[in-house]
Amino acid sequence: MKQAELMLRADNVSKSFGPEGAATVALSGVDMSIRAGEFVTIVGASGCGKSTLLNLFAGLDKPSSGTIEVNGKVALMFQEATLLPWLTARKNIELALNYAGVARSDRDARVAELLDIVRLGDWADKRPHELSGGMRQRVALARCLAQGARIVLMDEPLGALDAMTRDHLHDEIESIVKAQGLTVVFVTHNMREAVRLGDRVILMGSRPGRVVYEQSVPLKRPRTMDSNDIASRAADLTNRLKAEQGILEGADS
Amino acid sequence: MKQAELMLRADNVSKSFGPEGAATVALSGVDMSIRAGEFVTIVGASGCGKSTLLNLFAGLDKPSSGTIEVNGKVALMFQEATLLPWLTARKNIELALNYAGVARSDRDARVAELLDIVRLGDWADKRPHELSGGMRQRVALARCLAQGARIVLMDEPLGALDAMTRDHLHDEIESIVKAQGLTVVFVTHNMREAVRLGDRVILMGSRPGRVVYEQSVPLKRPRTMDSNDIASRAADLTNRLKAEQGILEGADS
Amino acid sequence: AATPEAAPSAAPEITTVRLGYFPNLTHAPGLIATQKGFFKSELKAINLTLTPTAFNAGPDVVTALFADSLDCSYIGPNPAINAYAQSEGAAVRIVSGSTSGGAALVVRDGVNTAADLKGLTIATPQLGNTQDVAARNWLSEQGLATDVEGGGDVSIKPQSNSDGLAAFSAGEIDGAWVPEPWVSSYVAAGAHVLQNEADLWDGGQFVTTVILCRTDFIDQHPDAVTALLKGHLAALDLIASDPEGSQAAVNLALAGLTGSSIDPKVLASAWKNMTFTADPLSATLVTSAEHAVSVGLLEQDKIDAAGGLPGTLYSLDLLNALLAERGEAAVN
Amino acid sequence: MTINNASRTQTTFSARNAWAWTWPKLFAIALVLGGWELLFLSEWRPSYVLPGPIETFDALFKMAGTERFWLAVKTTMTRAGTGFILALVLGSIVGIAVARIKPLRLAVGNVITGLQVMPSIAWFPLAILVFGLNEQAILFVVVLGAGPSIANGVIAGIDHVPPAFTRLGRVLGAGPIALYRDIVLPAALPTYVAGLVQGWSFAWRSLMAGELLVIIAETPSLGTTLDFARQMSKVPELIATMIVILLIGMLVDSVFGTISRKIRRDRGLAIDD
Amino acid sequence: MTINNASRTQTTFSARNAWAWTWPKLFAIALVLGGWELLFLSEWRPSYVLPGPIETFDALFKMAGTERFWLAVKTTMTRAGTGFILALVLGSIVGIAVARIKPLRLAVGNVITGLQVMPSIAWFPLAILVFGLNEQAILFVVVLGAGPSIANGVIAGIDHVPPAFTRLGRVLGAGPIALYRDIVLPAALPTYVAGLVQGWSFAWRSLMAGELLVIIAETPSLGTTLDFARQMSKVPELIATMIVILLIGMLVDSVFGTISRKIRRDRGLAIDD
Ligand SMILES: Nc1ncnc2c1ncn2[C@@H]1O[C@H](COP(=O)(O)OP(=O)(O)OP(=O)(O)O)[C@@H](O)[C@H]1O
Ligand SMILES: Nc1ncnc2c1ncn2[C@@H]1O[C@H](COP(=O)(O)OP(=O)(O)OP(=O)(O)O)[C@@H](O)[C@H]1O
Ligand SMILES: [Mg+2]
Ligand SMILES: [Mg+2]
Repeated sequence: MKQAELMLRADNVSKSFGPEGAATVALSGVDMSIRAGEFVTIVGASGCGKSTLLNLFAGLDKPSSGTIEVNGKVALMFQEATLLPWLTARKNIELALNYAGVARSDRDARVAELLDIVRLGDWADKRPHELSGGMRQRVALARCLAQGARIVLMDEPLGALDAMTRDHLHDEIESIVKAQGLTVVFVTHNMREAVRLGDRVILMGSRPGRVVYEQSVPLKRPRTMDSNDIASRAADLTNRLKAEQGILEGADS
Repeated sequence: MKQAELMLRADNVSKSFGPEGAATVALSGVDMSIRAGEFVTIVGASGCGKSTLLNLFAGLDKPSSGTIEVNGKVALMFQEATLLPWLTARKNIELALNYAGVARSDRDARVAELLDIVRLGDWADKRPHELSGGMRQRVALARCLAQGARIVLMDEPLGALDAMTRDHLHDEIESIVKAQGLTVVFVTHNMREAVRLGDRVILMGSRPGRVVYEQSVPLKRPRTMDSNDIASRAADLTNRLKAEQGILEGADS
Repeated sequence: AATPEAAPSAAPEITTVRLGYFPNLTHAPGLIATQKGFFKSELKAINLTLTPTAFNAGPDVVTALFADSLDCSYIGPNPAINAYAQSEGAAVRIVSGSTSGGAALVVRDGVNTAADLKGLTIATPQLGNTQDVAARNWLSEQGLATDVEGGGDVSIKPQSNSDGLAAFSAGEIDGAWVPEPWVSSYVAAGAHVLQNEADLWDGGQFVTTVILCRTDFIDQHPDAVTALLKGHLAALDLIASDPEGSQAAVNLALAGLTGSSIDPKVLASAWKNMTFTADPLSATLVTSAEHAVSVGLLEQDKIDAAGGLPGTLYSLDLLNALLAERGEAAVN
Repeated sequence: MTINNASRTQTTFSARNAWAWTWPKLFAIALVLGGWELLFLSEWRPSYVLPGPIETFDALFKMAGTERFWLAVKTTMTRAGTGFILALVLGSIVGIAVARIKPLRLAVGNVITGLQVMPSIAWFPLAILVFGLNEQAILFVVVLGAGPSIANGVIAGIDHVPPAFTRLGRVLGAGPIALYRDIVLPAALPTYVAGLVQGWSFAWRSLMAGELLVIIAETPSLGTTLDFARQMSKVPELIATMIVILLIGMLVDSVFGTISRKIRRDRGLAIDD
Repeated sequence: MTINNASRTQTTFSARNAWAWTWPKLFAIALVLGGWELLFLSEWRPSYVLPGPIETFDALFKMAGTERFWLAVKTTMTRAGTGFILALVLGSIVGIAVARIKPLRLAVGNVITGLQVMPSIAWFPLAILVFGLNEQAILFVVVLGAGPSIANGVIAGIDHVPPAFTRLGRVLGAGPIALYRDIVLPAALPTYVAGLVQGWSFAWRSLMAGELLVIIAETPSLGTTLDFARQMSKVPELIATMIVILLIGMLVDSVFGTISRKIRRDRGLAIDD
């Protein structure tokens, strides 16, 4: 296979927060290259810098050192569903369509389609505070897909959903990604989900946040969550995470 | 075993939101009895009314019809980690200790202990916006435990955590619950987690929200997440959820 | 550095004369002439209209005159002197007198001599205004020291007349040096007159209102000023011939401007204490200004820079021409 | 502890609610009037400085019976409305510009409050110089009174927009204008609306002073009515005018209050009560 | 699109920052003074109504050279400070009470704005009647001017506290006092502090009027200085006093601004810039 275009690159990226002396080092020397059409999933302990990395890719923050390269329009789905509270679910999505340059006449149909994908067709006219936590997350997911970006960054997008809805959305996301040739970075704590979706899984370690392990997932699609292949790879990843954290713990508390 | 005291009871509880005609029915005819020392986990599709039910138990909302009985002080951990942004992690927890009547001199030690349990000993003096999503969730968990209530309601308390931290917290929660004889209602989307922790698992169905299935989990503790017993029970629950939702889907969209 | 571009040849075309006055009793001739249309008919004869503007405060009138937003105005002598001094004698001229008298020191029961005032508090309408200066001067003549900050043997607390009356009824002040109709109002509230200001002046007259015009305007449109003066004289005539009718006209004008009118009894009593005359009583104005300088409320160097007093403050030729026409004595 | 079905009682809504809404007001009014009448009857001060409620309401009704009064209300309300809207537009534009453009904020941020504390009368000479003796001069004073307050309200509102929203806007690819139009300003709206009440108050109080700048015979106004009632020591008329001003203020407040409540309800900010 | 390591430049912090902070101000001042001087030189208005900057600053420096001026500043600032603190305390208490107690809100909620729009001069007779001619009367006017504004600020702040926080408070078992002390008021703090600037402005402007109410022996004040300059048509002195008022207003604003920035930084509300 011919090497596809490079869409995202982090080159020796470090990021720290706070004043020079007492800084929190969130990322240290992170190298990462993601090519067009790749579906990369990132797993790692809580607080290891996953969200920080996505923020850097999305241009919301600047690295303290190193270089970030981004090659195209980026959509980011935040870890905490950030819906505009004064807009209904429909309007929240419409806003993204508007900015994406979708013609006014096409927006209604597109909103309906997206809401159907996340199974919220009946909830279009509710405001965020009238939705459950998981529903809000799904609206945010729909909005993220509405952005029409070639690069999609998702920060635990299905964390608040039940297994059934998750499964459904795995399929939907997979087919959309394939149909539109999207490049995806997908953060999750669910190892099976990481293997289920990813062409490649990146395991990050913490303190400081860095890449500790990478694995391609050459499994054929469609995949199913409870396949043995996925289970065994997920178990392997879990063990690596445990090993990584175990070391830390010994040194730590 | 002699029947323990009744701590929480919902008797034919219904709850709807919005104006009479166009109301959203979140709960309909829910009956539930939870006895002292019981660890009940609730699973169910997104939007089926789990959070609404916990709000009713916590007295934050009133049922539209039916009766809620609560027999003791209640602690609730919200689905979205609600930390006070102007207080550090330590102070957020201290506030709960303060309200729980813990003497000022004991608070420091207790905060340190709780932060250790959630593995945030080094982050005590950070403010919420300096913490990662999972870290915030853990602070909220520590605060919930700080309340010193006999009844603890937890709404997806570990949803944003990696497997490793989850495992650790399962153990911690289990031992605290046992040591203090707490009554727990624990909402989760992770079926294994539900079986791992629960003395009883309640499956809720949606539209309208109601109890569709209950299962006692007579497995001996300590249990481990990847034991076969738990896996099979979890699979069973997943199937039941799917069946329940499948019916809906057929009728629905 | 006053730079009046006084070139009569370059007189701008005007269609209206902008006249200012206050809804005050002391501006009665202006109120009557406006109310009765005297100005209007005189101006109409030279194809001009009248734009009357009522004001609430002297400084605004001065600013408006300076800013070319107003041509002439009825005004108290103090703002007139200020305008003259601040513009170094350039901007304004007094073209006629209007009102004289009508101010007194009223005090509460038990105060019967000047000496009784020692240690007491009196009000004046405003720091540095005619009555304020008169009060300070009179007190110092009586051997009672005052200062601008309200200290001294007698504490002077300038405040609006209505607040003063309220303060008097609340027992907070012991008297006031005020113009009409306030003298009458204080008397109605139980005060008595300790010193009528008229008694302090030769002939019992001292200026309380004049007509002040822009210098440019007088130079460029003497006919318009003459028309205004004719209307003014007509109002003075009416006041002389029909006091009741003029009082009614004043009250009507006040009601039109302010929505309130003065109790006719108070008005009649106040009327008795005032004289309406075209004589600007320039000597009393100069004396009053000297008093103001001596109590530190006016700067001598400013007056000197303006050319002294009366200096060029008065421009009475037009008035005197009219008076001569009517066979009356000239004023200066 | 037993929580029962409580919202069942919502059926008898209208009658009970109306009463719950009314009695506190009636009670407050009765309290004030009663205290006032007692004070009056005690003859603490002579009646010409402190008239009783009866005399005052008599003056009020007499005043309200005149065409002149309604003309005054109309003039003043028109001026207040015009001035406020002008101040709203200008203040909002300046506020947004200052909040958004950092050098501008450093340059004139503090000046806004500097202008806000300037008493209205200080502007009179400038108003006359620039506009002459007319309505514009009055509006100028009103705008200078209320504009800075509104600008400060906008700045405060924008400053406190949760960064999550602006970050969201950037991620969605909103341009600078869209970001403000669709996200920052709506997010700042509650603070903004709360600030408008302050802006209105400034506008109104500046107007009360500004109306004294030029008194136009055929156009009575509340500012002059108030001032002349005071100047002529007509205490019943003074208090009557104060009551009118109070009522108008309350009316305007309830308009803003309604807007604010609607906003809060839409955003789920007012869950209970 | 390449984003490079940008915060490296933070080392040359102090010098560059100071300049970035200074130039907009200098620029703005230069612009205003330049424009003013040009207007002056154009002889649009005679110099006795619109003096040039040189003459004005001359008057300002002459004024600032007198002991009397500093006494006036001190008196006025003391009164403003005292009045503001009083208004702060009373306004906050009333605001909290009204926000919390529903019948009270229904009874007097709108009255607060009604009082807020009342011009200061309307209170003079009452102030004299109740307090006499002394400092208290002035403070009364100031408190009545600023108190309602602060109360409204408190109410708006409390109204917009996210319900998540109050629900949290209830779940944590906070009593009504603790709920307000620990949760509602801190959450309302940013809006509250923003409202304080408005309150201060009201206090100051009421004071400028109130200082004309009572002239107290041996105590010159800025209010009387301003009014006197106006009465005497001393335009340079008038503008000089306005500049002093402007500067004091800016100073106070920067104090509030610092507090507000600290709050925002603590809460992560000002992430970038
Ligand atoms: N304040 C509200 N106003 C209107 N509808 C509401 C409100 N709160 C909840 N609902 C509705 O009630 C239903 C149940 O919501 P709830 O938050 O209890 O679901 P949940 O089971 O917790 O879901 P999730 O797993 O997604 O958190 C949803 O349909 C939701 O839209
Ligand atoms: N604005 C900030 N100020 C200070 N520290 C921060 C800030 N944002 C993140 N951090 C720190 O950076 C580290 C990484 O945070 P990040 O949110 O990227 O973690 P994460 O991998 O997304 O964790 P989680 O799985 O819990 O969401 C954490 O230690 C956090 O405390
Ligand atoms: Mg994260
Ligand atoms: Mg929920």
